[in-house]
Order: sequence, then structure tokens, then C-alpha cells
Amino acid sequence: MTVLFGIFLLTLVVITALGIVHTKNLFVAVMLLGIFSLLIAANFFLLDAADVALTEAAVGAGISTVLFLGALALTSERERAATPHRWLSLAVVVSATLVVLYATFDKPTFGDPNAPVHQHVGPWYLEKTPEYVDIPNVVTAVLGTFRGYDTLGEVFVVFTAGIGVLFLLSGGGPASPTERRARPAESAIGLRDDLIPRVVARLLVPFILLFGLYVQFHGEYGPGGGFQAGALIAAAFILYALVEGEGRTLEALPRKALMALTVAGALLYGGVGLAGIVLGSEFLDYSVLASNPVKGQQIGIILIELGVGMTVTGVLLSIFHAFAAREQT
Amino acid sequence: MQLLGIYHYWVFAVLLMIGFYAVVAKVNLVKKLIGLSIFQAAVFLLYITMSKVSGGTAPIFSESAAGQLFSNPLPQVLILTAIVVGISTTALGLGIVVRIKERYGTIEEHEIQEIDRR
Amino acid sequence: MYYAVAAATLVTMALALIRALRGPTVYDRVLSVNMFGTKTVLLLSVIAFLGGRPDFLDLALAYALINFIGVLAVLEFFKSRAARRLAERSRGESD
Amino acid sequence: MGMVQDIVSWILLTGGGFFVLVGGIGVLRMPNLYTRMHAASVTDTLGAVLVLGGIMVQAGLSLAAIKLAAILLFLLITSPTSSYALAHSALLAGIQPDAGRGADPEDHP
Repeated sequence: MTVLFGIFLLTLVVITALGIVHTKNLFVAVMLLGIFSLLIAANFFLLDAADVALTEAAVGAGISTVLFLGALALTSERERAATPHRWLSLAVVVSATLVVLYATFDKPTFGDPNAPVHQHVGPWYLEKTPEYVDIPNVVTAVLGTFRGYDTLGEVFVVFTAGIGVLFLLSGGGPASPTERRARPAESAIGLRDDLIPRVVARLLVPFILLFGLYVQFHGEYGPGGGFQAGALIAAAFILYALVEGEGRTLEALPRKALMALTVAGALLYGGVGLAGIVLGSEFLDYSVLASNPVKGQQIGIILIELGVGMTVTGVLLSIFHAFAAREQT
Repeated sequence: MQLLGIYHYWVFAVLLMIGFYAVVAKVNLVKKLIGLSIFQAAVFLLYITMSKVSGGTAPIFSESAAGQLFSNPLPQVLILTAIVVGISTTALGLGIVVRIKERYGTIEEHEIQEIDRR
Repeated sequence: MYYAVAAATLVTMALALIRALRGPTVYDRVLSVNMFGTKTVLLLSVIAFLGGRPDFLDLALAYALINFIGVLAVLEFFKSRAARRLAERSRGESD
Repeated sequence: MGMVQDIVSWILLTGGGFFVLVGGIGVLRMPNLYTRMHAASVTDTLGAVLVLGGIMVQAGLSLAAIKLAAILLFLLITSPTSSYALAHSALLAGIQPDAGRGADPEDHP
């Protein structure tokens, strides 16, 4: 029965994707992308990937919509030109689709426990996690220690992307400083003087922050971890910025603090790795962090998840502020 | 039942190609990035589909899941990080689009090419 | 029983999706995005119990908290756009 | 106790499913924005309360029930607020609430 639910949801996903590509109004496309993300997350949940669904929930529902809208505000909302060489592109895409579809016939049946994927390291992780790490959430264990190098790499990709956006957008805009000063009269029309959303959002922000911290530190026991928590905490600050304005948010968490958070997170991750070398083992081997190797692994995971959370929060918020600051110039 | 067994992969293929179409055929740069997001989501879906085991549950031990099959944690780890990386790289792309708009005054690909040719 | 509720929620999601695709005004689309969000919360809660893993309600909780942001962002975007157009118009008149 | 619990939760879940579905049909079939908004709020409040209440009865006194109560609380706070903000900004954008007129105005991006 749940398989049928999944199939229904997947059909909705395809319809939504077609709608996104079809519409000329970019604004509508962004909103449909929000629905698309909700559907994908529900699918992940049905496919037993609670952690992934939580990540998609934290990122897709708020942050990606906000970023796309920020970009639309700076560019344009309509796709003006008709699609050139439409039939040629369609022919290429259809033939590529047929090739991929042909390849799917070689795929193992959905949910087959004997599929090649499940013959590799996956079962080993499931079997050895209680012995080596002893935390209930295997996903966090794999993310934090078994594949710590991967995660370190991903954190640095996120870090680099954040730096890239700051480089691109923090330079001088096209508007002159005098125009920048003429802004306050306009901004009075925003959501800021809408009392009800403002009160409710203020009420909600501490709860989102609290929930983010719960997700951060409960990641060893339930779905969660640094990536999800970082996105949730960033979302809380974005909500605050939406109702209270950029300035108030930057007062609460200035750009410098964000930068420090980002860098400190990445350094914390790398530092925990180096601590492994200093204490006489290998890079990112946490078992030497405490006298008991299992305890050491747990401490290591908590620390690197904290680093991940700090970096993700810092990067996502810096990106948001970079777009929002452009908008005001 | 045989068809239901690979329906997930078909959806993956179709989504992948919808995203691909948007990237290849559309001339609007933001639309291309939206297409890229769809493309990404299709890949995520493929990985998560592969991690699923029938009758299994999410790979988090608890009393309510004692003695059950668990789905494969590895693809989930890869995709979990990929989602956050995906949003950061999309943001980078959007940053580039914003700069292009400021420099060229348009985000339609052919108009940019025309301006460059001049 | 859970199955029936999940099915009803799924059908409602499909109906909301049709509304989102048909429009006609952007506000209709915002409305259906919002509705879609709450239906996802319900669906996730029901499925968490269906699968016998009530500890996964965290996900539904995340959506219940986060879903609001998307709608507010869209409305804020409308308002700032209206303000920008107003400013452009007044600038055009003064020239 | 188990029997009573089951019956109560079934009644709540059936009612919730019914209202969710009715709201969904309303969103599709109602003639203009404000009437559609009315239909959508049925699912967001009554439907959500009944469905989550039904699950809560099944969950009994546990951590899950507390989480469900939190979800319900946040839904009850946020969805009327977003409905209000939506209606407010639609009104400001010049979409008139006129139940008698019925049909939609032209596309208003």
C-alpha cells in the first residue's frame, strides 16, 4: 500500500516538474518548485530516508524559495523569449530519455534486498556501528566517522560556495550611494508593518531555533545532524529578517560573526581531524579522543557535527544577506 | 508488479530529462538553474530509491524497530550532504546570474550573446 | 484507517496541485503552496505512525515550523515589488 | 479501554479525512480567490485538528503525543496567519472580494 502511495506521489512530482518547465512566469516556477520540494521530501520519507527527508524539509521549504525569490527580485520575473530550436532540443531529450529508460530495465527490482548496492559496504556499516560507535543513528555514524573524509570535503564545498557568492555579490552594485539612502520610505511598505504576521513570526523564531538545536544535538539518536540543524537555524534568522528587516537581523548576528561562525565551523572539523594525528592515530580517527575508543568516536561525531552545523548556518545566512543587501542598492 | 518494480527508475529518468530539457532548451538563465534543481532532485531520487529495502525501515536503531530490516545508510549519507551542497551551488549560480543581469541588463542567453558579438 | 486518511490527504494534495497549476492569480498559487505544506505535515505524521516509527514525527514538526517562511517570503516579495514599481513610476513622473 | 480508544480515534480520523477531502475539492471548485481560501482553511484547521487528534488518541500518553500536540499548535498558529497575510496582500493588490460575481478576474501576476 505504501508503495502505491509512493507511486502516486512520484506521478505528482512528474506533473509538477512539467508545470515548472512549461510556465513562462519565473515567479510561478519558483512557487511550483516549492511544491516539488515538498513532494520529493514526502517521497524520501516513504523510501525510509528520514534524515534525507529532514534535510530536504529544512532546505527546500524555506531557504531555496527565499534565495530564488531574491534572485528574481534582482533580475526579472518573466521568461521573455520563446524557446529557440525547440524541436531539436526536444528530439535530443526524447532520445536521451529512451536511452536512460532502456538502462532502467537492467535495474534490480525496487526494494530488492539482494540488489548489488546492498552487497557492498552498506550492511557492514549497519552491522559494525553498534560495535565501533554505538549510536542509534547509522546515517550519522557513517556521515561522521566512517566517511568523515567525504563529509569534510562537502563542508569545504559549501564553504567555498559561500565565499564565491560573497565575492560575486558584495562588490559595489550598480546604484550610487545616494540612491541607497533614498530607501527608507519604500521599505515602510514591506511586511514589517503588518502586525499579525510579525507577532506570530516573532513567536515562532525561538521555537525554530530551539528545534534546530534539538536536531543538532539529537542527531545521534534520531533523524538530524549538523546539515539539517544548520539549515533550520538559518531559516529561523531568515524568518526574523523577513518580518523585522535586514538591519535588525544583522544587529543580532552581524556579518563578521557570520564569517567567524563559518570559518570556525570548518576549522573545528579540520581541527578534530588533526587532533587524531596529534594524539597518535590517523587523520579523522576519533577513537583516540577519549580513553575508551567508542566514547572517543562519539565525542568526535558530536564535535564535527557541531562544526558542520556552524559552517552551514554561516554560509546559508551569508548568502541570504548577500542577496538581500543587493536588493537594497 | 514487474512494472511497479521499476516505476521509480522511470520517474527518475523522466525527471532527469525534464531538468535536462530546461537546461538545454530554455534561454532564460534562472530557468536553467531551476532545471538544474530538478535534475539534481532526480539524481537524489535515484540514490534514495536504491537504498530502499522492501519491508525495511530507516537505518536508525530504536526499540520500535528491533529486529527489522534496515535500508542502506550509505546512499542516504551521500544525498544528505548533496542536498546542502546543491543549495549552496545553486546560490552561487544565482549570484552569477545577478551579476550578468547587472552587467548586460538581461538574463536571456541569446541577447547576452548578441551583446557580446557587438 | 491510517491508509484511508493518507489516501484522502494524497487526493487533496493532487487537487491543490491542480489549483497551483491552473492559477489563475498568483495568490491562488500561494494559497495552494501553503495548503500543500500543511497537507504534507499531515501526511508525514500519518505515515510515521503507519510505518510504526513515531520517533520520525520530527520531520512533520520541521515542516509545521518552516512552511510559514515560504509563504511570508512570497508575500514580502509582492509587497516590495509593488513598492519598487511605485518608486519607478514616481521617478518616471518627476523626470 | 483499547476498544474505546480505537473507536474514538477512528471517528476522529474519518472526520479529519472527510474535511481534508472536502477542503481539497473546495479549493478546486470554488469560483474565486476568497472562497477558495475559505475552503483551504477548513483543511488547515478542522481537518488538521481531527487527523492529528485521532493519531494522538492512538499514541496515548507518550513523547509522540507531545510532538503531535506541538505540530498541531504550530499549525493552528501559522496557517491562519498565512491565510490572513495572503488575504491582506491580495486585497491590497486590488482583488475584490465579491462572492456574487463568481468568476475570476484576469490573470494578475
